[in-house]
Amino acid sequence: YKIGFNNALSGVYCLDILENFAVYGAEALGVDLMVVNDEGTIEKSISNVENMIASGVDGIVYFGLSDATFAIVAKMCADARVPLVLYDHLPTPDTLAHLRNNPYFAGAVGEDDYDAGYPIGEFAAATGAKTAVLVTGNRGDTTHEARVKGFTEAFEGAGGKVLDIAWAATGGRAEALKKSEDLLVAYPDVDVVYTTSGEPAVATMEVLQKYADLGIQYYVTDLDPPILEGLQEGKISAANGAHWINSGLAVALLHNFLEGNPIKDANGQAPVFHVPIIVLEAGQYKAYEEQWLNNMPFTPEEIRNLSVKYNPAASAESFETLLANYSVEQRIMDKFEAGIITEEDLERYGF
Amino acid sequence: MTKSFSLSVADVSKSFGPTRAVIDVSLDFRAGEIHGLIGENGSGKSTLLSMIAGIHTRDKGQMFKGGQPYDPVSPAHANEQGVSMVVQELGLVDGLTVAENIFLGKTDQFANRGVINLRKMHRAAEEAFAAWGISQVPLDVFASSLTVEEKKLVELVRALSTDPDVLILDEITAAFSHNNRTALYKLLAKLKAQGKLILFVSHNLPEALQLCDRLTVLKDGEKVDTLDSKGLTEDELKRLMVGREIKETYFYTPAKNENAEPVLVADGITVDGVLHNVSFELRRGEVLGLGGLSDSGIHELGKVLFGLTRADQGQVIFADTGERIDSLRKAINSGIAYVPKDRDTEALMVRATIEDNLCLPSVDAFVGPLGFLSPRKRKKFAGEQLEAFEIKASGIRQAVNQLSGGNRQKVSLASWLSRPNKIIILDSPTRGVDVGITANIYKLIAEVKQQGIGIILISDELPELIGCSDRILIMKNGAVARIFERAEGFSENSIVEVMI
Amino acid sequence: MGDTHPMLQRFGKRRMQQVLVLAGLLLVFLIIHFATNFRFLTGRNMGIIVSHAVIPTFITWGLIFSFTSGMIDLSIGSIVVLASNFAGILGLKFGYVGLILGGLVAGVLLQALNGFVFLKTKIPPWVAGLGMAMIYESIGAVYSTAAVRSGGMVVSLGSQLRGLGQLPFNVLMLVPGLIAVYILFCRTSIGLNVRAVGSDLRVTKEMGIDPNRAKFLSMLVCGVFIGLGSAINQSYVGQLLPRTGLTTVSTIFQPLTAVLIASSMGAIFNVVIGVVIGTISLSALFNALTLLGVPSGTWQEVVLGMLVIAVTIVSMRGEEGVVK
Amino acid sequence: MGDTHPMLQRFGKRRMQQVLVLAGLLLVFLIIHFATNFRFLTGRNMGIIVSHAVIPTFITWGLIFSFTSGMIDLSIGSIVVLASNFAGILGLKFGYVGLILGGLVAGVLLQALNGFVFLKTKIPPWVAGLGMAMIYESIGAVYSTAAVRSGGMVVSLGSQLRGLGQLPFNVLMLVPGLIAVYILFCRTSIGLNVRAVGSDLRVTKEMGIDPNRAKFLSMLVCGVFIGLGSAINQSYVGQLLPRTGLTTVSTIFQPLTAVLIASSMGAIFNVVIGVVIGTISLSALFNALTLLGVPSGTWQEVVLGMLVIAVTIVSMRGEEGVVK
Ligand SMILES: Nc1ncnc2c1ncn2[C@@H]1O[C@H](COP(=O)(O)OP(=O)(O)OP(=O)(O)O)[C@@H](O)[C@H]1O
Ligand SMILES: Nc1ncnc2c1ncn2[C@@H]1O[C@H](COP(=O)(O)OP(=O)(O)OP(=O)(O)O)[C@@H](O)[C@H]1O
Ligand SMILES: [Mg+2]
Ligand SMILES: [Mg+2]
Repeated sequence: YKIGFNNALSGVYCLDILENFAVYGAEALGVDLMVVNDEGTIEKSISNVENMIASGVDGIVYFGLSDATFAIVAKMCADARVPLVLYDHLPTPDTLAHLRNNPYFAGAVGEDDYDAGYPIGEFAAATGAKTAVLVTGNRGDTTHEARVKGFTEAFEGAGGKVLDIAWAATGGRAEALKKSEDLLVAYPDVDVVYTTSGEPAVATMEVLQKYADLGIQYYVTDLDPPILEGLQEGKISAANGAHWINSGLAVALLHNFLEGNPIKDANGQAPVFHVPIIVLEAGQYKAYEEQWLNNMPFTPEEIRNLSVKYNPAASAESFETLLANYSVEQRIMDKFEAGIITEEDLERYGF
Repeated sequence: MTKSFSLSVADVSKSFGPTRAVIDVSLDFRAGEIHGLIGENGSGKSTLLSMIAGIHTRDKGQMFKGGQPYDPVSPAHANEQGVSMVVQELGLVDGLTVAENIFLGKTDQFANRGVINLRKMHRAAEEAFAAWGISQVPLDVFASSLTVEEKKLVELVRALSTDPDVLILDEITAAFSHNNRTALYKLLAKLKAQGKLILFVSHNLPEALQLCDRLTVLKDGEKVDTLDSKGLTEDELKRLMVGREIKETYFYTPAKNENAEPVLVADGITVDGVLHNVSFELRRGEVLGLGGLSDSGIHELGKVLFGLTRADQGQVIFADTGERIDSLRKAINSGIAYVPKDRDTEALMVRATIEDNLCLPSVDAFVGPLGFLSPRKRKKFAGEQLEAFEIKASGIRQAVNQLSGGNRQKVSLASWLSRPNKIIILDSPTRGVDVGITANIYKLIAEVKQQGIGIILISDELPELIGCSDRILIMKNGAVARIFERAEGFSENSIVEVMI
Repeated sequence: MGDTHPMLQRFGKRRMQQVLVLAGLLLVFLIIHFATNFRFLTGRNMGIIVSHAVIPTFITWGLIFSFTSGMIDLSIGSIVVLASNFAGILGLKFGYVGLILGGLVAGVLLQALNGFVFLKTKIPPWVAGLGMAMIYESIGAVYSTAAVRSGGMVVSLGSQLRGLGQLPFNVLMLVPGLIAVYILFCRTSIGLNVRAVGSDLRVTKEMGIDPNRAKFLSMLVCGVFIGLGSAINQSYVGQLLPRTGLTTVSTIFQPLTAVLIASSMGAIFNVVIGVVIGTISLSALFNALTLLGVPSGTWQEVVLGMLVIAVTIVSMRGEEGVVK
Repeated sequence: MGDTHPMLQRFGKRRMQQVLVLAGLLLVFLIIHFATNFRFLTGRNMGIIVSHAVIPTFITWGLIFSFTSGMIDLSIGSIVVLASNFAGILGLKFGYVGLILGGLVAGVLLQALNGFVFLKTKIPPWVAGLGMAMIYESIGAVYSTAAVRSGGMVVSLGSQLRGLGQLPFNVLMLVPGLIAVYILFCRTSIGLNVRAVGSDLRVTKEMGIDPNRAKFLSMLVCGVFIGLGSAINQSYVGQLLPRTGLTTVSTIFQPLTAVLIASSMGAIFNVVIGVVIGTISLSALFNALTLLGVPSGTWQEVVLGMLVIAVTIVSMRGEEGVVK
């Protein structure tokens, strides 16, 4: 099979990691993955889908920059009789209901960005923190708007106050460095800093280093290597986000459909799988680096197990079980039991 | 100082696409002479000189200097070999100071390890102005703030600063006022005495006859003849240039009604620092000449009358309607036409076609029944004008920047004179135009006048003013010095006296 | 001079060149067709290609006017975002009439504002365009923030009013568009003045054309086409999220390339038609590269970048390029 | 004409204007200081402001050269990305020498390539710049994708070689930078020729200057400063991720604004110093807006957009703007 896959904007680390895991999953399943770059624009994401269909893909795994694109893309797919799976960005309930009427809609795998921000807000408030400032991505970006909203509602719900938000726009890390530094001059007494996005997070971490005397707690959503290092060195109080795996699972979900085994949820509808947002503690740095970044969190075998082609019993349950056990500890233990990692490794990882 | 050298060109040719600008010209120049080049517009004078100055490369032929093959690949290369030129167009960089302009490309002499010593450079510039007897221009201002005349002076200093054996001046006097012309003549005489060769282009035949030792006449890119100027008459020259007899130069006919009612009234016009309380009337069917020295303000006055420059005080009234002309729109809607002096930067879209240039001021005439423009009408109109003004071009689709200076001027004139006007303001209309066309323009002025149109003729050439005008208004330092009536009889001497 | 003979000849030559260019294009298309296992020249794929070209075509038509008069406007991307959203808002209230009117009104008003700023302030348009883009993007962000605050998102058409952006209506819109642009650009004094101003500002002024008026008009006309393009765009994508950080500036790239293609063929096709050929070729190019499996985001962009440069080289040959 | 008296007068006037501008700036700063509870004019905050201005200053210095010669280059953002990464790679191998050399080599080479493309192809630089930006971004994306595929990320300095980008070294770099730019721009034939070419191409040519050589040199000099800026940048941020979709174009905005500020004060301060005043004012502006609680992402950008427009208006007053 040839499966089409869109990267919303190449060069954004998290999106590239998602692409990477999709490529890995596709290889495991023995399918070709055709990757396109939408360059961050909605128009391009739609026309890319049409072009992929024209190029004869057998199915599409799609990341929607806007909820409104889901219906259009689904219609295009239905017209061309090409099945569709959504990854990462999940449709709203209304849209989902609409999509489920479409026989070529094969399901979705993603996580809720609101749920990434909310627990951190709760956690920060629970430490007794009263004030927070946020450093985040672009204004209008649904991912970051949702994370900001999640944090703010949890934190302010618990009696805290969000003093200011720096929208770090696209200037990349240099701009984020400046903005977070200016922000700390403005609010030197703040208790908590939360960043929702990899690049600003690294920048803010560096700035906070300079202001270590202020004793500010630092939280991050989105993990990339420098953040992991920061976690390990105690520069970050806690981080979530870790490694998204939805892209590869979406490929597996689509593969089932293509193999004539459309997976249905308990109500017999196209399923929506939520990937848990794993939280990484400082000590787990090594494990994460070696077992997520240098090696993938799942073996090709485990991914193949999700598809009916290799595992006749593959079903919604296979996905649910896998997701239910998706945490750092569980993964490491599973890998240990599968003989992939040794006891020595376990010790190094601090288990 | 007198090096034994001479310059010669042999069988030199140059074409621009289909235009054969210079055809097999051979000439020998002598050290210590002023050699004039004359010929109609587009006869190839500038092209020939540009090849000598290293601006253009020739297609064929050879050049020699001091007996050696002379092959300049760039103006700088020509400079190194003792040849410099003041080109016909403006030749300064606006964004550099005067001193920087003079030494651009030659600053190494003031540099220490690549860093230029500004004080040294300024001193050298001052010395150059003084040494050549040229009136000094401020050195540390941007060239953009200079007048055309001042710019030409700086260009002259720049050309002289390399101490050339051969100095080429292409229509430099056209930009000069009376006083600077006199200074230039003196300077040239001095250079000549030093044994330098001066190549000089001018459309002013008396000037050329008086100044030059020998004259070469070019026609259609070919050399007609080289003659000693001693004993030569203007009429002979004209005949050589044009190939036919030009009998009359001015076609003056008296205004129909000496006391016709005014069409345009200038009332106390003041532009700070430029014009002071200028008042006069332009009457129907008359030619009012405006004359004066370089900073007298005549050219600025033209712009004010056309609404291009806003007066700080006073007003211009269009008498028919009593409307105040304070914008270009109003001027044009009232039927005022204006042919600017500086054709390349003010009068023409040099990159556009002749057709576009000709049609633009008359656009309204080409609107078809549905309000859309008719390409056919435009083409026809442009074709007619091309013929009427004898514009030398390959067709109406040729770009204006491919025309010679004089032919550009004709396009500029044609575009304005071809529309229905009530008042025409002509600023130096014959500047850089050959005698044949000059005569045509004078004739045209006389004809237009008969239709009752009021004409303002701004000119640096006294004979032209005297030959065409019913009245001559002489300005001095931005104010009206005196208005001469034709009735009292114009005399060059009395006018010059008022001017100075 | 100028007898009809050479003109006739020239006319014949031009016709032949037109045929040659089109034949060449067809040949390239055929080669791609074979190279892509006969997936390229199918009716359906052609439909996709043309329909991807519709919105850029409208925007490019608009840009011909502003470009020609020297008003390079890097803020059009942000204007499209605002105009599309406005079209969506009015569209949800008043149906298709609202959609189109919304796009038009916003397009014209914002371009008028730009025109005003560019002309009154005499700022080099490309600089002012960046400034305006920043302001418009921020307005979009304010709107989006407000929408998020109140629990929603920026306007989304859902499944309503989506016809205009789909086949066949979007492609049909090209016909009246083409006629309107042709007449405006080539056969009215607006177009003539715009072209004159673009050719030589100073002189045009002294010839009695009010250059500011001509430039302003060119911005308004540009606004009309950008507005129409935005309305179709909103219908096509359903929802357009405002972006900040000058990311909208890249929108100009494709129309710009199309203008360049058009003026590189200026001697052969009228620029108005050249634009259509340009936008369709570009859309075909992306389509073909995708069909051929060239990865987008990297190599496709390298191809496009080099195409821009190649096409500009050709278009600079002629004296009178649209882009300066 | 031209006796020395008025010249002296002018000189005195200029000095007074300089004092006035600086006094005005100080007054504004004082007001902000009071409005922000005395957080603005602290030693530490001043250090922050100046150190935020260092990298834009270097880039802007470079841009003065290319802008003046008419080579507006929208690809500098993508060049900074590549040059920073290259500096990082060499830096990890050869220490500070590698860092600086890496930035310099990449900056100069890429600007040379741009210069070559701009000049050989005669494409309007702002168009070609977009094309080159697209190509450079793609190269960055290829590199970054390769790095991610092999489980890593693009080069990161970690905690090494970070001194150059930090106080006081980054600010100290401004001093030799300022001197070098001043001499190059105002007192060498390179600068003189660049200014001449930018002002009047035809005449400069007739004066015997090879304009292409001058323009190419201006690109090389620009490359030197962009390269230095990139090296400092890499040291400052540690790691720079390549982006696609022409998102790097926005990098030019702040340096452009600084150039505008500089040329708006062209009659008062030498443009080289004006640039420093410009970048520091901008950095102070953002800092102050944040201290004052103006929301970023919306209103801060509106302020910047309007500032660009306001400053350009002023800078257009003078005869000789750098930006055309
Ligand atoms: N981890 C993620 N999960 C889902 N979507 C994401 C993620 N990161 C980025 N995106 C999406 O990618 C697009 C571009 O992201 P943006 O430009 O904000 O990058 P960024 O701020 O550097 O973020 P990040 O740190 O996540 O890379 C956004 O539309 C956003 O929705
Ligand atoms: N750059 C050019 N491109 C094309 N044709 C040119 C160019 N320069 C000059 N010509 C043509 O060459 C011929 C000679 O022009 P040239 O400028 O030498 O004439 P001229 O004698 O100096 O005229 P004038 O007295 O009007 O200055 C003219 O027909 C002109 O159209
Ligand atoms: Mg993100
Ligand atoms: Mg000449």
